[in-house]
Amino acid sequence: MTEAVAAANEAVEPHLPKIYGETMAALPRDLYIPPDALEIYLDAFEGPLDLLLYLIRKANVNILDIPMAPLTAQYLEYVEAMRKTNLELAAEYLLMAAMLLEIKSRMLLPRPPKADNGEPEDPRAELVRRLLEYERMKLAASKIDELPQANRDYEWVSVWVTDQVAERLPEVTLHDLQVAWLSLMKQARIHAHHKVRREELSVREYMIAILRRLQGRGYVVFEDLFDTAAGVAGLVVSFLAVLELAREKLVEITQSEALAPIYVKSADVSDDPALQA
Amino acid sequence: MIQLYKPEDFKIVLETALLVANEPMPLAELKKLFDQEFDDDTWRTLLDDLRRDWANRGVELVQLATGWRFQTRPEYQGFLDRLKNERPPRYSRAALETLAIIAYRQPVSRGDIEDIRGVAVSPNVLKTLEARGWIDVVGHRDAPGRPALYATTKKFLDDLGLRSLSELPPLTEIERVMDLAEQTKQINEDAAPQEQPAEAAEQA
Amino acid sequence: MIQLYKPEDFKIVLETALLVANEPMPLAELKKLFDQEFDDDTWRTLLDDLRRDWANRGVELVQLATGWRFQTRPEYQGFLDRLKNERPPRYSRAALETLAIIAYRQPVSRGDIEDIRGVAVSPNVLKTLEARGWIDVVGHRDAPGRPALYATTKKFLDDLGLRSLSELPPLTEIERVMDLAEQTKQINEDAAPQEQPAEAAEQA
Repeated sequence: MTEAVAAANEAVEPHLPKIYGETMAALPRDLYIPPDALEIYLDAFEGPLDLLLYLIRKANVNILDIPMAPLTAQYLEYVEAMRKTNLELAAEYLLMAAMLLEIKSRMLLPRPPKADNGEPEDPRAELVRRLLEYERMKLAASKIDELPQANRDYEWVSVWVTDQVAERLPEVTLHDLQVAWLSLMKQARIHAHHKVRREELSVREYMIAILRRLQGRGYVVFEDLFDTAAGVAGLVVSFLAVLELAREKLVEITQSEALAPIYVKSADVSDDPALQA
Repeated sequence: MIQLYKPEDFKIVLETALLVANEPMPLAELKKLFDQEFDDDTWRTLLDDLRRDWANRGVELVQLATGWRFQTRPEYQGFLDRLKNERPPRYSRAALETLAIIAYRQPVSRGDIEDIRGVAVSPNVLKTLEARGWIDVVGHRDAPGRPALYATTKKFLDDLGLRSLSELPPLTEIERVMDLAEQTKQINEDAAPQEQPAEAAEQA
Repeated sequence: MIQLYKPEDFKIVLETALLVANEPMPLAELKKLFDQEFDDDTWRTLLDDLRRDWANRGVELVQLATGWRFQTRPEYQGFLDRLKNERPPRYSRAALETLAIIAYRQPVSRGDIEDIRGVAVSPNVLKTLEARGWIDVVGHRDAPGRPALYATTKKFLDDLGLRSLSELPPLTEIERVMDLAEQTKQINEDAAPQEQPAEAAEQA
């Protein structure tokens, strides 16, 4: 298949790049680069280290024991092919080519023993270190890519908040009320014309309850204003509340004769059903 | 991708899509979710079913002009507001004092409030408190002009966490605090008079 | 505001707050929801309970680097993608390798990245990752040109569902070439890259 395509290409494409006198179709088979796909493969490598790794992996050799001669040769063939199609990319590849050639030449020479421990230094050591680090990062990159990613593999939940529906109301605490009352009393003391009475709030509460009960009802029998379930204390407070309401002229209490039913009526004329149309 | 078999499976996908949607989802859009084609009645049943599932939660499924979406129930707004850093709005001093007078002296007319405060009460203050549902008119005084009498409501107690009016801070204690403040003031004129009572009141 | 009595009531408020949150909610933030103060064990119970409630749904409650958040399960993404007009772009190998180097070797300069990759790093790659909020400049190396030092952000952890950098996939110890050749082959032949993460997540 590859050869067929290559042959066809050769037929219609007279300026196919040539390497060492041979057309691209004759590239080493282990590179597996169909000539028509060369540009795609050029882009497929992320750089000289990536290409080197590919060549090492393809040859299935130990990265710690790189056969420099064949690797360098393959690499140069590739760079040559690349140089002819994509000059821009070539600089880094050429730098690597120079490094490979340098390592290869040093391998041919006897290795000088290291000064400290006498162990001979392998000229490939630095290259291997870089290759291993790059390979580690390359694998890590693909592992990171496999992690589920927000907006790609899952979505954040963010439900609409109906902000505009509920108006934010001021919060009032008991402390606020205390402070407000305190400042009022201060003013009252300064003006000294308003006497602040001390009294039980529970009486006030019953007063309001009775007023609400009388609302819109006209005369109500006195006994009906008392809730016997409230207990003795409740009854006493209710009674005090009615007296206070009468004193403040908020209710009218009537009794036609002694021992007759006592009626209580709101002093508010609008509460008199008889007066309402 | 997981396989959908039961109606429940479809509902879960629908719920998920609606929970992450950035805007109301028209039915036509939701239909893209499934390979299977359902008629509008089936869709309606599915959506109604989902809405019922959320009936007692802080979020509800609603149908708007532009489609379906999940949104918070206004009753839960108060809690969500606590997560915002902005400070809650506050009532004016006039509103707070008016509220305090109504709470401690109910039933009172506007005239009573003005007597105690020594200044006119803006109708807006009473309207605000009435709109909040904290005060209402419980009657009218049998006097010239038949002034309305204001009292606090059950909602006022609920909102302030009180079971009855008698749980309001007793006035006697407030007065004691004030006496203390005045004594302190006499002793040390430099003391900040606003600070002291507030602190003492908190301890009370 | 509604009153909370039963643990269920508190859970509903908590659920609502987490459903509407625009970002992961730290526990300290969630604590603002309630007047009542609960100890951390109670909070943990409440959150675990809520997480269990959502066990068989399309959405799950997860704890990330910066807090708690509801997110969809990857198994459901296939359905959600049907509602999207465009698929999210996959990052180029250059971008992914740059990201991996920053993640595992941070803080690193652009020069460090170029040393490891053996090629120049396009400024666009760094810009893309910065725009995503996944990396930022944490300082400058005290060297000629004072190069910027990059590190990954909390958002990077959050978006990848990690609670800390230590949860990143461990680096492969490359010793024997055979094993690695297999691994590399698998990665290169990874025909359906969208399927893999879902499967991996299911196993996790």
